[in-house]
Amino acid sequence: MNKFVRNLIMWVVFLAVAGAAPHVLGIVKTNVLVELATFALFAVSLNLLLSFTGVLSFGHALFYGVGAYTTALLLYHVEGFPLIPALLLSGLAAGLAGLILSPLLVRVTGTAFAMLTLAFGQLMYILCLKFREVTGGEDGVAGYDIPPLNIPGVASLDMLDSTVFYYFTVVVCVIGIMIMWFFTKTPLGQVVVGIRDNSLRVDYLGYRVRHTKAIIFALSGFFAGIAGSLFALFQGVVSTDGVLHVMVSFYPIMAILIGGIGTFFGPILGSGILIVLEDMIMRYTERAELVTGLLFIIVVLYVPGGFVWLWMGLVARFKARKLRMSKEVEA
Amino acid sequence: MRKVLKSVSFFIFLCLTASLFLIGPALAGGEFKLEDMSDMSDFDPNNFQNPTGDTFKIGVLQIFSGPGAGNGELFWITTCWVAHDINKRGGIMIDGKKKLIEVIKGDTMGKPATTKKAAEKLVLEDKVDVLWGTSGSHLALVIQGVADRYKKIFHQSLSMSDSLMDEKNFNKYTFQTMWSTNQVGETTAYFYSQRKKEKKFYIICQDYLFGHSLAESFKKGLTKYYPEAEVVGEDYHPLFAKDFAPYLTKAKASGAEVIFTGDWLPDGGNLVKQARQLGVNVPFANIFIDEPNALSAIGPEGTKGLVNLNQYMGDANNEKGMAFGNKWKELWETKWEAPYNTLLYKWPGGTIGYAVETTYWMLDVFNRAGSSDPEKVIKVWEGDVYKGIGGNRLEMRACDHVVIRDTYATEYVYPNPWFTELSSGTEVFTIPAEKSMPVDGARCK
Amino acid sequence: MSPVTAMYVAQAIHGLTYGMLLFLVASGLTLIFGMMGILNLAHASFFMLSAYFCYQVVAWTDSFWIALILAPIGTGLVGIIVERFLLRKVQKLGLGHIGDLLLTLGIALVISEAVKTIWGTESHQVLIPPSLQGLVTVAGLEYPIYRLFIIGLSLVILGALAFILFKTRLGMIIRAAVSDRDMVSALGINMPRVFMFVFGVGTLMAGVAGVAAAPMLTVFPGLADQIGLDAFVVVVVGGFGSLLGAVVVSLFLGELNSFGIQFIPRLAPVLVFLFMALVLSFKPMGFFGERDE
Amino acid sequence: MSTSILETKDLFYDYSGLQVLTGVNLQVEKGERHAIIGPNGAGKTTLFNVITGLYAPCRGKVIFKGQNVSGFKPHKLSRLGMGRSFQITSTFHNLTAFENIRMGVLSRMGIRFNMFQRVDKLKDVTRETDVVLRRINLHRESAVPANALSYGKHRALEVSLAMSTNPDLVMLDEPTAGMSRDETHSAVDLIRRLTEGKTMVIVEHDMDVVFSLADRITVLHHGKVLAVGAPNEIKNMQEVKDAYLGHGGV
Repeated sequence: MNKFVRNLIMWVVFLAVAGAAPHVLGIVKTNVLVELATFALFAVSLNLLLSFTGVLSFGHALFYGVGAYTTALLLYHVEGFPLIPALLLSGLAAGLAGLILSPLLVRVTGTAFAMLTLAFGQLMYILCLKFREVTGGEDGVAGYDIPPLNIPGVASLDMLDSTVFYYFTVVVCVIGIMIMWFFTKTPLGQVVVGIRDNSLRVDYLGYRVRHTKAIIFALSGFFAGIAGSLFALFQGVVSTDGVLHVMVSFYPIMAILIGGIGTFFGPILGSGILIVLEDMIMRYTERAELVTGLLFIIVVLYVPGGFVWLWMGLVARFKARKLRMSKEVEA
Repeated sequence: MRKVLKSVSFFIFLCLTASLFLIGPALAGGEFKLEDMSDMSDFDPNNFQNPTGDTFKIGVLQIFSGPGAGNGELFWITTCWVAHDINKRGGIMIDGKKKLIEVIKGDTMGKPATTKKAAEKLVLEDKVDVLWGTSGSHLALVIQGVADRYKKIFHQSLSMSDSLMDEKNFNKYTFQTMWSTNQVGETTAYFYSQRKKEKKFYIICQDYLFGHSLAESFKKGLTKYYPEAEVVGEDYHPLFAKDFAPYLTKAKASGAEVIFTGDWLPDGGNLVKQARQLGVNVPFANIFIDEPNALSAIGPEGTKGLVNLNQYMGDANNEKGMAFGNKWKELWETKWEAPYNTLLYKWPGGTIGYAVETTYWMLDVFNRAGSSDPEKVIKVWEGDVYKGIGGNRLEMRACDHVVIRDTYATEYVYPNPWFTELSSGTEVFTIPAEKSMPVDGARCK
Repeated sequence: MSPVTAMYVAQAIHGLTYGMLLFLVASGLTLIFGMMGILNLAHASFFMLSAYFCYQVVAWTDSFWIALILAPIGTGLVGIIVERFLLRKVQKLGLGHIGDLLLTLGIALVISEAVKTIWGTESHQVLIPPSLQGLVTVAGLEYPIYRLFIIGLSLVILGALAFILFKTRLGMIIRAAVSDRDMVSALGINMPRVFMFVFGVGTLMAGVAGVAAAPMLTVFPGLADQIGLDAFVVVVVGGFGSLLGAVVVSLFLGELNSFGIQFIPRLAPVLVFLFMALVLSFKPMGFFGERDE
Repeated sequence: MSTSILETKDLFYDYSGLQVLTGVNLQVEKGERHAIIGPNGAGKTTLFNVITGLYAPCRGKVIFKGQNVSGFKPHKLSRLGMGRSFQITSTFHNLTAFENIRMGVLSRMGIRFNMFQRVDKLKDVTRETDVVLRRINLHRESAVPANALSYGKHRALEVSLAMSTNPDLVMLDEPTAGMSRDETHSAVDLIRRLTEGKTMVIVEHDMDVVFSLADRITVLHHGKVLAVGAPNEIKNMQEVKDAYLGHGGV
C-alpha cells in the first residue's frame, strides 16, 4: 500500500510538472522537452538491448531512421495520411527491420555484435544517401504536411501547435516507455535478462534463445522506430545525417552510460542530462562539443556506470552509516 | 457636365496612379552610396559591439561550430560590417524612431534539427526582426518553415536551389537574394557560347541535391545557348571527399577541355590542387573556387585559366566597386587580426561583396518600409529595385521573391593587380540579366 | 601505353596510394584493438592532429622533412599521454568496451574542438616539398612523384613494423598478447608498458599518415571523417588484431575506391558496407581474425 | 530395452582431429542413479556435452526415451525432459536465488514467450518457486543475488536449477566440485533427496560420492566404455584399477 501511495504521488507530480511545463517555459524550451522525450524513448529502446539483453549495438540509428523515413515518405506521398497510423506503421516498419536482421544478429554477441550492427547501420546510411530519388539523399525528405490528430467526434488537434505537439509526444513516449518497462517485468522479459547473464543456461532450461532475442530486437526496433517517427513529425524534415548518421547510434549509448547502465530509468536521466546540457551550453558557447567531450571523459573516469549508480551508492553509504550509528547508539 | 467632370477627374486619377506605378519603383528604390558610408576605421570584426536597448535585430543563421565553421566566420564579418556602418549613420527608421542594428548568431551546425532549433530560438527568445542565412538548401527550407510559421521575414541569402521558391516551397516571408542554379547554368553556358573556344565539358559536382541540380541547369543552359558543345562525362562525389585522383584521371582521359564544377570549399580547392598535382591542367569553370587562401596554395601557375562565374564582381568591375574594395582592403591591411587577416578577407570580392551588398539592401528595405511588420516589408521588397555597390541593378521579382541581376564571368590571369600569390580575374565579362534568368517560380505563370 | 591503359594503371596506383595511407591508420587501430581490446574511436583524430602538427611545424621551420619527423612523434606522445593517464584508468574500472567507447569518443570530440580553437576552422594548406613536386614519366604514364613517395614511405613503415613484430622479442610479446592477453600477463611481463608502447606506435603511425596526407588533401577539421570510418571497416573486415588482414583489406578498399569511381561511382560506397556486413554475417571475427570474445 | 531411458550407440566425437569419443555404448535404465567415472581425459565431460546437445556427435546415435535425439539443441532436449548442471557454476549470477529458480519453473510450466502478464502476478509460478526454494533450503536467501551466496549454497542452486524444470533425466556434471567435506556431505543428501524417483546420470571425481549415490557405474577409458556394473563389482574389477593406476592415477 505504501508503495502504491508513493507511486501515485510520483505520477501526480510528474503529470502536474509535465502538464504545466509548456505554459511556464515557452515554446523554445518546450521544444527542448519534446526533443528530450523523443530521445529518452530512443535511449530506453536501445537500453533493452544494452542493459537487458547484454549486447552493445552500434547501429540503433537504423531503426530510428527507418521509422523517421517511413513517416516522412508516407506523409509526403499519401495525401491526408492520418497521424496515428503513420506513427504505428513507422514503428512496425522498424520492428520488421529488426526481425529481418535478427537471423544474422542473434548468432553473435560481444564485439562481433557491435561491429555487425555498425555495418548494417552504415549500410543503411549509405543506401539512403545514394538512392536520392527515394530519400532525397543529403537533403532529405521535407515539405510534407503534419496531419492533425483526429479523435472522431471529439476534436481535431493541430500538431503544428507546439504545445499540442508537446503533449502528444509526452503521451506517446510515456506510453512507450511504460510498455517497455512492463515488458521487462513479464516472463519473457525475465528470460531476456537470463540470456544476458547466461544464455547457455537459458538454452538448457528449455528456452529458445534465438527466438527470444529476435523478439526483443523487433520490440526494441519498434520503439526506436516510434521515436524516429516522432522526430520526423517534429522536425518536418528527415535527412540521412539527421537520423542515420553513426553519431545518432552513439548518442543514446552515451545517455545510457551517463544515466546508469543496467538500470531501466537511468537512460531517461542520461537523456535529460545530455539534452538539457547541450541546450544550455549552446546558449553560451560555440564549443558545445568540447563540453560534451569533457563530460564523457569525466563521467567514465569518475562516475563509472552512470549517475543512477552514483546516487544508489550514496544512498547505500548513507544507510550503512545510519545503521552503524544506530547500532553504536544501542551499544 | 458633372458627368464629364467626373470622368475627367477619374482619368486624372488613373493617370496619377499609373504614373505612380511606373515611376514608383524608381522613386522608392534604394541605392548604395559610397559617400554615405561611415568612417569604418574603428570596425573590428573580432570585437563587434552590439548596441543595447531597443534595437533592430538580425538573426544570422550559419554554421558557427563544427567543420564548416569557417562559413559562419565569413558571414559574421559581412553582417557586422553593414550593422556597424548603419549604426554609425544612426540606424534605420522603424516605427517612427531610429533603431540601431544588433546582430545575433544562430548556430545551425549544418544540421536540419539544430537549424530549426536555432531559428526558433532567434524568433521566440531573441525576438529578432529578420532572419538571415543560410548555406544549404535543406537548411534554408527549414528556416523558410519557421519564417512562415512565426511570420518573420527571412532574407535567404546563401542557398541556390531553384526549388526553394517553386509552388510547393514558396512562402511570402522569404526573399532570396542569392542567384539560383538555373542562373548559374545559363551564365556559364552563355559565357562559353560567346567565347566559342572550348566545346568539350566534363562535370564534377558534389553528390547532393545542389550538385545535381546545378549540373542539370548547366546542361540545360548548353542546350539553350551552345548546342554545339558536348558533355563528355559527369561525376558526383561525396561531400568532403579526400582523394579526387580517380575522378580527375577519368576526366583527363575523356579529353575534356573544361571541367565544370559547383564544388564549394574545401572540396573545390582540393579538386583544383590535386588536378594540378596530377598534371591535369584542364581549366575549371567554377562558382566557389575563388577563395584566395585555397588558391594561393595552388600558386599562380596552377590557378591560371580558372573561369569564375559570379553574381558579384564589384571590386573588379568598375570604379565604384573599386573604391569600396580599396576602403575595405585598407582596413584589412592595417587593422584586422586573425582570423580576418588572411588573404580571404583582403578584397571584398565574390561572396563577401555580395553578402555585404544584399544586407545593405535588406536594411534599406526595412528602412523604407519604416516598420518591421512583415506585411509592410513585403509590400516594399516585392518588385523593389536596388542599386548595388558597383551601381549594378538588383530586382526582387514580385511573383516568387527571387533576384534578377546581371551576372559575371572572368578568366584568371597572372600577373593581376589583386594578388601576388595567385592568379585572378582582370577582365570581366558581363552576362545580361535577361540571359541568365531564374526559373519561373510560384505565382509567375 | 595507350591512353585507356594509362588511365587504368593510374587508377590502380591511386588505389594503392589511398590503400597504403589507410593501412597506416588501420594497422595502429587493429593492433590496439587486438592487444588491448580497445575500440579507439579517437584514432582518426590522431591522424588529423598530426596533419595540424605538420602544418604548424612547416609554418615554423619551413621544412616538410622536419615536420615528417616531428609531427608523428608529437602525435605519438599525445597518444602515450592519453593511454597512460586516461585509458589505463578506465580499463581498470572494468566497464568493458563501453567504457573505452565513451572515453575515446570524448577524446575525439575534445581533440576536434582543440584543433578548432588553436588553428581555427578554415582550411590550411601544406605545400609539397620542392624535391617531390612534379611528375615522373614511366612507360608513357605520367604520375606525380609525391604520390609515389607516399607509397614508398608506407612500405618502409610496413617493413619496420613487420620487423618489430616478427623479429624482436617485443614483437613476439605483442603478437602473443593479441592472441591471448591473459596468458601473456600471467607470464610476468610488464603489460602496461607494452600497452603504452603499442598505443604510442599506433598513434604514431596514424600520425605519419596524417603528415603524408596533409599536402595532398587540405588540413581542416573534417579531415579524418572518411579515413576514420574506412579504417574501422578495414579492422573489422580484416579481423581484429590481424596485421595481414589490415594490409589486404586496406589495399582492397583502396582499389575498390578507385575502380568503383571508374565504373560504378554510385554504388562504390554501398559496396564497402555491404561487403562488411556480409563478411561479418558469416565470419563474425573478420577474414583473418582468430580470437572470439 | 523398454526400461532404458537413455542410450548411446557407437558414439564418436572428434575435437579438431583429436578423437575423444571412439564408439561409446551407454545404457541408463529408467529410475536408476547412474555414475560415469574414468581417469582424466577419458572423455567423460565430452560424452556429457554430446548427450546434452552442446556438441553434435560425429557418428553414432543418442537415444532418449526411445527417440533419436542426436544433434538436438539443448532447449529441445530440455523440453523432452532432460536437465543438466554444470561443473563450473553456471547460474544467473546477477539474479536472485528466487529469480534463478523461477526461470526453470516458468519453463516447466511452458511460459516461455509470455509478454502480456507480469511475472510476479503469476501466483502459481511464485508458489511453485517457493516450494522448490524451501526444498533446497534456500528460502531464507531467496532475495540474495546468486553470486552473493556462499559457495555451497551456490552449488546447491546450480544443481537445483537443473532440477527446476522437473526433468525425467537429470545429468549432473561433478556437482560437488570444489566443495569441503561438510558441504559435500550435505550436497549428496540434497541430490539424493531431489532425485528421488527420477533418473540421474552423474559424472564425478569423488569416489565417495559416486559410491554413496550410484546404483550403477559406467567406466569410461580412452573414449570407450571399459566396464559397466554395480558399485561393488566395479570396485573390484581389475581393468578399472589398471586404467586408473596405469594411466596417471585418479
